[in-house]
Amino acid sequence: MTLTLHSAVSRFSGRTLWRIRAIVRRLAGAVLTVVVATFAVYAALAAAPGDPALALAGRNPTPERIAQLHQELGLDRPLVVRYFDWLSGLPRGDLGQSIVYRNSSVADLLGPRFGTTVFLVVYAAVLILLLGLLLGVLGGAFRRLNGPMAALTSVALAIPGFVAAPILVSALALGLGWFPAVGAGSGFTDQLWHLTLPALALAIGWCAWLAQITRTSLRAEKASEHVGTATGRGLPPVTVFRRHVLRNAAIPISTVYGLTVAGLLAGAAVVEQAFGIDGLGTLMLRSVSAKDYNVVLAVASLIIIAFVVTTQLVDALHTVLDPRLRTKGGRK
Amino acid sequence: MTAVTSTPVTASPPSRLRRWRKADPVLILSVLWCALAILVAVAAPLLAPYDPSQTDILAAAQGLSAQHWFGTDEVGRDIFTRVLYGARLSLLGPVLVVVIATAAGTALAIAAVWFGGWFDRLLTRVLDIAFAFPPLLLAVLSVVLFGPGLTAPVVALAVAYTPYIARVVRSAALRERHLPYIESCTLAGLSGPRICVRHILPNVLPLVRAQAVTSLGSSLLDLGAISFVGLGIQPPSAEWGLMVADGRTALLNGSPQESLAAGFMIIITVVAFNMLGERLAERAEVRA
Amino acid sequence: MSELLGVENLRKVFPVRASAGEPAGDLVAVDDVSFTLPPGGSLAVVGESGSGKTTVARMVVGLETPTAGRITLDGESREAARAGRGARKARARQIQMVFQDPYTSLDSRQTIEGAIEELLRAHFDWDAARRRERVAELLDQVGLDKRQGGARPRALSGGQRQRAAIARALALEPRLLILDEAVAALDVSVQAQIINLLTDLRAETGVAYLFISHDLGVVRQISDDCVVMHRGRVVEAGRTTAVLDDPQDAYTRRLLSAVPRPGWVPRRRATSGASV
Amino acid sequence: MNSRPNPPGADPLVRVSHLRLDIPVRGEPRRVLHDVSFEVGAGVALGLVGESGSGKSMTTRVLMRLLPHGAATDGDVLFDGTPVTGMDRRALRRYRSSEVAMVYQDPRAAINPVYTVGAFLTEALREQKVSRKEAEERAVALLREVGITDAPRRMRQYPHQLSGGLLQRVMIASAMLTKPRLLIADEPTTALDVTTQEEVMAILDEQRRERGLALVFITHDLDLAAAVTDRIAVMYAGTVLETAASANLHETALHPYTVGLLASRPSTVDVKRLWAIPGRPVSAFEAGPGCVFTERCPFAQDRCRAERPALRTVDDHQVACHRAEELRGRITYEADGHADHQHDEQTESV
Repeated sequence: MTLTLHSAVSRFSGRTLWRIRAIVRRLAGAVLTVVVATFAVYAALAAAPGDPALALAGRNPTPERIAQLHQELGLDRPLVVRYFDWLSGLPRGDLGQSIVYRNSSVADLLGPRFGTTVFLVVYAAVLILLLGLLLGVLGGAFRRLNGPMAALTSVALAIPGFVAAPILVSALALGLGWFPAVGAGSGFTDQLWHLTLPALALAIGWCAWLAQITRTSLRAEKASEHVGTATGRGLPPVTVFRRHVLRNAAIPISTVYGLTVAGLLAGAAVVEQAFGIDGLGTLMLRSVSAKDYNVVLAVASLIIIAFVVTTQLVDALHTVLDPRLRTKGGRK
Repeated sequence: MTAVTSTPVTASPPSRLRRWRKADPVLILSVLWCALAILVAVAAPLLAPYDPSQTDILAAAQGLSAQHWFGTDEVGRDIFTRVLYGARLSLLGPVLVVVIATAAGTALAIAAVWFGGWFDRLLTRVLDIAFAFPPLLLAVLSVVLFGPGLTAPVVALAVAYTPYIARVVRSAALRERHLPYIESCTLAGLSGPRICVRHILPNVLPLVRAQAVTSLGSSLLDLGAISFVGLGIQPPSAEWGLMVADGRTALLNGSPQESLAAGFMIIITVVAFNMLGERLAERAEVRA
Repeated sequence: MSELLGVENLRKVFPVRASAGEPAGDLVAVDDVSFTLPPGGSLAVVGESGSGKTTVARMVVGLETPTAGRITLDGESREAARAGRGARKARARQIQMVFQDPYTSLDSRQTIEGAIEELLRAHFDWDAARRRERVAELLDQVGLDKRQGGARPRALSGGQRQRAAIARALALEPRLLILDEAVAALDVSVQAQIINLLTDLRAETGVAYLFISHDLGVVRQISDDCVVMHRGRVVEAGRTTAVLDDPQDAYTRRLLSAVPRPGWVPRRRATSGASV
Repeated sequence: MNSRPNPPGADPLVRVSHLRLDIPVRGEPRRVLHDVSFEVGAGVALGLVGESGSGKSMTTRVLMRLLPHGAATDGDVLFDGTPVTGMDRRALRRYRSSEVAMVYQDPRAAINPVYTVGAFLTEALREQKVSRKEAEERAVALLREVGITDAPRRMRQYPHQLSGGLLQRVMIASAMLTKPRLLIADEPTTALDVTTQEEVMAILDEQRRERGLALVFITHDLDLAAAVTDRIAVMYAGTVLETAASANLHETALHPYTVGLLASRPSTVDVKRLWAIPGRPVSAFEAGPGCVFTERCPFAQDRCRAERPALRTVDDHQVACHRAEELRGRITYEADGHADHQHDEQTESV
């Protein structure tokens, strides 16, 4: 086994080997981040005041009953052991039991809400990409639109989802009646219709951020010397913009978009609450007040994993976009 | 300043005058609004026409009128009064968050840059992990540990913002660290702490300031969101994020004043902070 | 001949991290470099980029630790790296350095006077009047007036900033001043002023120069002896006049023939392209 | 010397006369060029020499019409008789793509880092509807001409994988690809080592001569300029102070600034105290109403301070100095750092 592996490895060129090593190192870093971060969540929840056994034991529990519950819940074992128990259940989709709903597993609670939240997040991500890029490119490409776009994004940047929600609801749902004010709907088109306002509310601030970064990086790139070279060679302005301005600005733009998407899942909780949508976010918030920490742990881990996976994808995209990252002599 | 005996050559009066005349209106408006917001927060009892917690069932859910400029809420409290009082908690939170995060982030970053080596690598690694926690998630954990109120969200956001500030300051400080003027301070036998405090810190300070002001805006948004979902300040306190949530039932019944009034206060204040931060950042960049 | 600075078999190896197609390895920046400098002397280390000349200077001053070899000052070994406070200050009074870029070698938030005074305050127990007097003396020595002394670097030109940097380096009366390409970033007319200033200062104060440069013309004006470096090694050493008038090494000849001068015509030497 | 291909009276390839340029700095126009005049005949090389802030680089930007938004020019910039400042978009693009080419100071900044060397070289040709295959063949051939032996491999590499010297050769090759009539080189070797500088200059010079291109060569090094150009224009504070044949500029320099510049350059052959022009180079916007050099000129008189001298012909030079004839051959800069007339016949009227 080792032997075949070794000969397989030796057949790669040095460069491929370096790349594989770099990928492995990066993946290891990502896994480490997930483990450390979820452990931090686990430890924080375990340190929460109040004993879940007390809550379950009903009135006037005997010490024996408490001890029995502790054992049942696994609370008599060390924190690290419990954590790794929980971690080893992850690949099997075993997220533990809900403490509040005693006969349903955490996975059962998450399942139906997962679809709704993902729908909302993807919807918002698409809106952010389209609107953010459009506004940013308009502002970055045309000097006259720079000022107005800067003003527009500055204001939009300050509109959080929970403030956008009442504005959108009172204007588009209650005022004009175009969209429903609450609920998530069922079936694709119905969901699309129901989730348009939530997605907009969720998207607006991030969209402004992307537009701002797009606009400023396009302008910075336009002022760079190599764009002057391209112009000086008599290339048509459209070619210069596409090949030299947009292409190079794609690197910072993709970074910001990646961070945006990575943060959407957490932001969705607030918007779900504002629109009364029963999703992962509202589930987590409800579970916090109900002290149902297994559910909180599961959603929190999901948020962390989504973040790490997204940032890893962005990093991978960067190596594609920036040759300095994948070839010899490149810096950083 | 170390240069006690020196006579600094600063901008002469005429050029300063010209700069003021040319100062952009957006900046002036932003500064004015921030000053006004602080004034309102401090002097709310003097300015407010009513008591913020005084209920009046007979005058509940009223629209805009001469008696109640922004109308009343479901239990008849004056919304205008509550908006004014709301400035107190709504601004206090962000200020606390930013002061803690800026101090911690800057200190960590400069220390990491100065000592370098494993300390710097460890810090970078920890920051990377910290970025994986969105503010709301930290707020959830913080509430679990400390219970709802002002403390939990402030602690959560201070923890959430420290890595951002540390990252920005670290890269700036790293740039300064390897410039000849810092090396020549080392060669002149000046001590490490002195170089950090007297040379590196002042040179990254414009950037820190810009970052801090911008963070005021975003922490106001985040704290508002945390209150809105019920993890922060609890009713019946007046706080803008909480007021947006309080107004939801009234909103669905067709009277959106409470949500909108508080919402617009948030938006305008954040715009003002952002504008101010942006201008400070531009200035910091010109200096660099 | 008495010796102020002695450098013996100096070597510096930088570890290189692995990158695409290249495993981790070592970069030998300086290899077996030796030279001596008498008190009040002026020695130039000449070379192109990548020759290791700046690394030599940084090792001598203590900003880098040699991988191997010995640096002595007045016959005493200079232990590199961070020593205690007293040792650090003692070292500071022996060797100072002037850097290439006048725009980054001064703290933009300090006036020139403030920058000099900071050093005096850290090293001497003088009262304010005495310090002021010394600052004025130093400014006068490098040709800066009172107004320029009170200004921040922003308000000064490149040449004036370099004068200020020299004044600051001389404040502690070091015995050796390392000039790392100290006139390379200046315009020709200003460069001439600084070269003359350096010549005068050496005559007045008896400070020794270790002059790092790529410019043979400047080297000729400012140094008594020179060491020519190429790819980390010394290829030729001797009296500056002798080396420049009658270069023995092929690389020195090549370097000398590439300097534009009246009647000079550029010529292609090799069909290079193999070097990355 | 007199290798001008243009018959007398015909238009030179480039004629710049009384060029003035203002560029907005924080919303206010700032003078960058006061009065720049020179001519470049077809196949002739002109060196524009000056210290920082002299406006030499900005002059090339005017020639390329690569100016920041809000820049205002006055005076004439003619290429082959056509005003460059008046070209419409289409004409300007044609002019840039096939009449003129530029080599920049810092090739690392001037070449887009995200494309390969091959893509950079063939881009302009591909835009002119040359097939990919042909464009690549021409690029490879040119890379060989500029001394890059393993051209096909280099074509596939990215700019950061090449050294500065190699990258500058790539830049020269790219300038030659579109077969321009005028080549502008803006301090092409300032960032390079001397030995690399010699190689690159030799290549640039050889390519230019073979193709009979006109050259505008920007540098701060008089000796370097003299080696590869026919004429030299010395610039200071946005003004051309003197133009002369490169071959004997050393002996015949008329303007006190030119003479001072020559005297302040340290030599590799002998040691003498350098004569240093006092003060610092000023920028165009700092200059007073008189001659831009008065502040630093040891020979300045009242007239020099009050009235700006125009460029006029003295011997075969053009010089902007009121006292050119009077001072001719008499300016020496002595070792003690003071400038004097050799035979001081008249007292200075200060």
